[in-house]
Amino acid sequence: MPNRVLTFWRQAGFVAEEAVASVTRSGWMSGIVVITMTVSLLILGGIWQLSDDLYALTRAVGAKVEIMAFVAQDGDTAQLASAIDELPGVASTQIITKDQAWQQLQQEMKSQVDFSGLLQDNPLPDTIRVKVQDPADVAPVADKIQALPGVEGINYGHDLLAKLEQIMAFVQMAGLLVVGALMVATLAVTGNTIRLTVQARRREIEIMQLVGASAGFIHWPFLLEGMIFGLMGTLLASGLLVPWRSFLLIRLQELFPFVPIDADGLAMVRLLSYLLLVGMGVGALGSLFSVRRHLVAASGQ
Amino acid sequence: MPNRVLTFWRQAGFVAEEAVASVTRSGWMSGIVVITMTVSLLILGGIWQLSDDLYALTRAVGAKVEIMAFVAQDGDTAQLASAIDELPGVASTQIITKDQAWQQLQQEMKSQVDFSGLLQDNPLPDTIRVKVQDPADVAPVADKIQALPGVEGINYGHDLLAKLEQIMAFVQMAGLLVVGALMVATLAVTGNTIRLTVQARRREIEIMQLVGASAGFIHWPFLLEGMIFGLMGTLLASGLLVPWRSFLLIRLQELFPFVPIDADGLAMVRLLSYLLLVGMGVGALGSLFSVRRHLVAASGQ
Amino acid sequence: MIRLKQVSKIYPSGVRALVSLNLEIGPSEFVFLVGPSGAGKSTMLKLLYRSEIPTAGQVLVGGVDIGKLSIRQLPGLRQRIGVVFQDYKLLPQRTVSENVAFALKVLGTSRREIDRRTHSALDLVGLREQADLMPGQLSGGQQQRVCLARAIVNTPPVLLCDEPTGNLDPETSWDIMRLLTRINQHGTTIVVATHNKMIVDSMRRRVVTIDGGRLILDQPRGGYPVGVG
Amino acid sequence: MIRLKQVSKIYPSGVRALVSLNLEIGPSEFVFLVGPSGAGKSTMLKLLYRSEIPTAGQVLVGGVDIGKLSIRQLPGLRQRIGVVFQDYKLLPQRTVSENVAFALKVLGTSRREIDRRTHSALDLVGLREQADLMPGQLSGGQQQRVCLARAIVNTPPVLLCDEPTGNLDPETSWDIMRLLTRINQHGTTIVVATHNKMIVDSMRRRVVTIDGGRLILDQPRGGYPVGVG
Ligand SMILES: Nc1ncnc2c1ncn2[C@@H]1O[C@H](COP(=O)(O)OP(=O)(O)OP(=O)(O)O)[C@@H](O)[C@H]1O
Ligand SMILES: Nc1ncnc2c1ncn2[C@@H]1O[C@H](COP(=O)(O)OP(=O)(O)OP(=O)(O)O)[C@@H](O)[C@H]1O
Ligand SMILES: [Mg+2]
Ligand SMILES: [Mg+2]
Repeated sequence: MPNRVLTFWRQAGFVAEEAVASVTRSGWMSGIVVITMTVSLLILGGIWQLSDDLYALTRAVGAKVEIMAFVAQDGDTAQLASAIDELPGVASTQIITKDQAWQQLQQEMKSQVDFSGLLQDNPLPDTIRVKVQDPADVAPVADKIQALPGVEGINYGHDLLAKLEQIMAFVQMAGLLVVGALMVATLAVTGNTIRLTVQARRREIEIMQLVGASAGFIHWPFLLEGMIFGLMGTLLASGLLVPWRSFLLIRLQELFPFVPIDADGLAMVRLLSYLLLVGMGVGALGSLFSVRRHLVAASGQ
Repeated sequence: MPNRVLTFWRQAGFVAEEAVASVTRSGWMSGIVVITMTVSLLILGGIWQLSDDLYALTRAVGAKVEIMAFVAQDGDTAQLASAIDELPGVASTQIITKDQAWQQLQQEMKSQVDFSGLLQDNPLPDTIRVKVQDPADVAPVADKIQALPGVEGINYGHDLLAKLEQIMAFVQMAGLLVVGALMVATLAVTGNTIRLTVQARRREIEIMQLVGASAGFIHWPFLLEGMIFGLMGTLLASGLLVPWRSFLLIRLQELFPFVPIDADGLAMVRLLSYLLLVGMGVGALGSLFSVRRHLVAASGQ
Repeated sequence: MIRLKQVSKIYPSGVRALVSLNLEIGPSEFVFLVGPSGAGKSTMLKLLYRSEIPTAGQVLVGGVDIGKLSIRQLPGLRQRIGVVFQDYKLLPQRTVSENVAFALKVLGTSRREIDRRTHSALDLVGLREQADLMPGQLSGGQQQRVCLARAIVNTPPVLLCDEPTGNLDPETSWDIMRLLTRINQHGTTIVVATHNKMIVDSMRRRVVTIDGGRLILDQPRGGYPVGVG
Repeated sequence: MIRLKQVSKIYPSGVRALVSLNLEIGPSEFVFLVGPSGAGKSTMLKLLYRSEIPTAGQVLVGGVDIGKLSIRQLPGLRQRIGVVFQDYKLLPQRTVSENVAFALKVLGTSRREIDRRTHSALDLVGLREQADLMPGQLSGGQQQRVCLARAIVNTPPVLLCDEPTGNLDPETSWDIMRLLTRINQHGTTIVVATHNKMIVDSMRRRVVTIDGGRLILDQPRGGYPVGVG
């Protein structure tokens, strides 16, 4: 029946119109909801990002861990190096000859050791410095290198790595926990704020019911309004989050110049879409619940 | 005039009564304000604590930095140690004889250095390990030790220390910034929420004015109510913050067993009093501003 | 059209607002509902548009037991009943014409039709010039008339009025009554709760008197009862 | 007691609610204010308790130009004027007796005195039994009477009533009028805006008629004017 379809579209148009009108009409009230939403999303997004960055940082530190392979007196250093290079997971190798190593040791220990009293015979072996692609691969790669013929011994930051893994697990866990808690907090605070604005308009809901508006018809403008709040809150929060992140990245890079921190644009986009989802979801749900409350209250049940 | 005094006290009693009645009467609305306040204070307190802890942690790591003083061949190690001990800022000294040092070095470098090819003559000097009381003192103390006769050279984590100082400055700055921003956010969110509840009671304000209540008389119940909200929010937030902190401390201690982290009860009390101040202040101000708005609006000006 | 069978309403506070009330109102009837303050007049009207549900008995409107309607069916009932409230119940943040148009928009009426009907309803109650004002900018009597315009804009088969002339001067009151008579002649069932002795006495319509929640008088062409209450 | 000198009130919307109005009401007078809907009656009362300020002219109550009062002085004025509102303005979350007691608490009256006076005010308006109910649990007429009780509990020298009988049945309306007469006999100046022709006609008091914001009739012992508006 084309008439029914027409009626539906007219109602839909009315709903959209109502939602927009309501946002503008209750000016300062809408302002308060949007500010609350912005603040909540800002905190949520900020912490989310920070925990992401901390995780990336610890990972980057982990990637700095190298394996030192000591070549036996009779081993062929160059051949061994290319063999290691072909192991899966190895990023690069670098040969340090025993002479280089001896000189470096003398340099480093100048004030501690009186080298003049020492035999000039170099006691050090050739060393191959190995970098791996993923810090998680260090231990298995080290085992494989150890097993190669011609390798006398290996050394790598075993303790540091274990510690880093612990810290990474902690950062991830704490980050998840805090972000989760903040998500709940955002839901609570903005949902409640929307509740109050709907409460302030319970008379409107009552009258809608009295002139025979259906429940769905009453819900929709509020739902849409909540989503508009969410959208505006996210936009404002993004406008503050993006520059704050650049600032933070620059500072972190200054502090840890040896660790490469990349401004991952995609991660930012992902974060912002999550925030949008949270914001609009919270707005819609907050409205929905409080409208429902009043609907039941005003139906004479 | 005793009559005036009596009237004043009766009015004060009425105000207090009103405030309490209003909190209980508008049940779920009060609930929403208290929840919002709790959440905001929780986030504020949590971040505050975290930045405090991070600062303490970096400081504790800094305190681990030691100065190694190498004694000249002809120096009197014991005498030098007691001289260093008396320097201001020095926490403790420990003598490591050249024999101990040599044995330790052989142990540590077993896989890297072929000691059999080395002369058995010990090339190392006696060493005095110095701990300072305050990590900030490391550099000046090191300079003083260097100047002592009989000290051949010194060594301390110079680079690490500089880096740590940078990190500490960053943590402090970022902490202050984030806590400051959160303070503003807390003010905005809870102040706004209170605004909405006052808005919902503008009819009450209007009627108070119509029956001839003075501005002060109208303000006070709302102010008190705001402060009650602040108090309740702080109590609830504290109830969650204290256990969360213990949990965090335990985890951190597990991660950094070598760093002593003390559960500073006093710092906790101080933090909670700050929160109480913020909570009650925000509550009172939030009420004040929104009541004032309505007062002016309803005075026929 | 309207039928109450042994209807009682006891509010949660314990007040017995209606007691075993029986009443039948045929289609196109015009009925005055009178009685002292607190007699139960507003309560009876509230039962008819299901703003309250009866504690006992049945309320039938157009053959439907409205105590049994689900929330989903409620809008259908409300669209068929226009109500003028004692306390106006206008939306304070919308203009007069928006308030009136509201009931039509809810039904998905076309914009042209909405405009046309809203205009003629405002014309009828004499508020054509106030169309773009806010309710807060109107006098009490004007607000009452806006409420009436909203109730009839939808041409519902039943019209309930709670003290439609309570805040109106005699002239305007008569205008409204003439208007209601006209609407009634087009087939709308009308129930008017009122205290306006002058009007009830002169109109000579059916008068139902309740007191203490009980029906105590039902005159087919009556006047305002004397000495009741 | 009350004096309006060349008072005009133009609302921001541009409506000229009052135009160069002059009026003097002596102490202990009883005045009916009549006129068609939208004539400016409520506006005039609002000027007297300074809910609105005049656009031009002076409003004097007890010799004070109340247009010049600061916000600090406003409570003093309001305490000397009792007002009954057309739309009740009761606090929905307080019981009837709390609503009435409110005006006394604000003044720091002792609890015993509050209780005594609240009781007798509720007795006067016939709502002794409803003392502990909420306004939402009352009928329209009962709420109107609560509002009256609140206005007089404080025995103010001036009492302004906007349609005090608009929602009341004739019996109760007469009770209220008798009550107002009694209060007036104790020296209170009373101004009643009303549409109740029956009451105005029988009381034979001073009747001030306004229309379109202008004073058009001031009869010392008048009746409800015919053909005005
Ligand atoms: N929501 C409610 N809760 C409890 N009691 C109520 C409620 N509404 C009305 N009452 C009581 O029910 C009785 C009848 O009220 P109702 O409003 O039906 O009277 P009415 O005839 O309309 O009176 P009026 O002419 O004064 O408007 C009154 O005693 C009133 O106090
Ligand atoms: N706040 C306001 N803003 C704008 N216009 C207003 C306002 N209040 C009243 N008016 C207008 O002023 C005029 C006089 O209104 P007022 O309320 O004084 O009338 P009234 O004599 O009390 O009428 P009624 O008998 O219907 O209560 C009306 O035209 C009304 O629309
Ligand atoms: Mg009624
Ligand atoms: Mg009026």
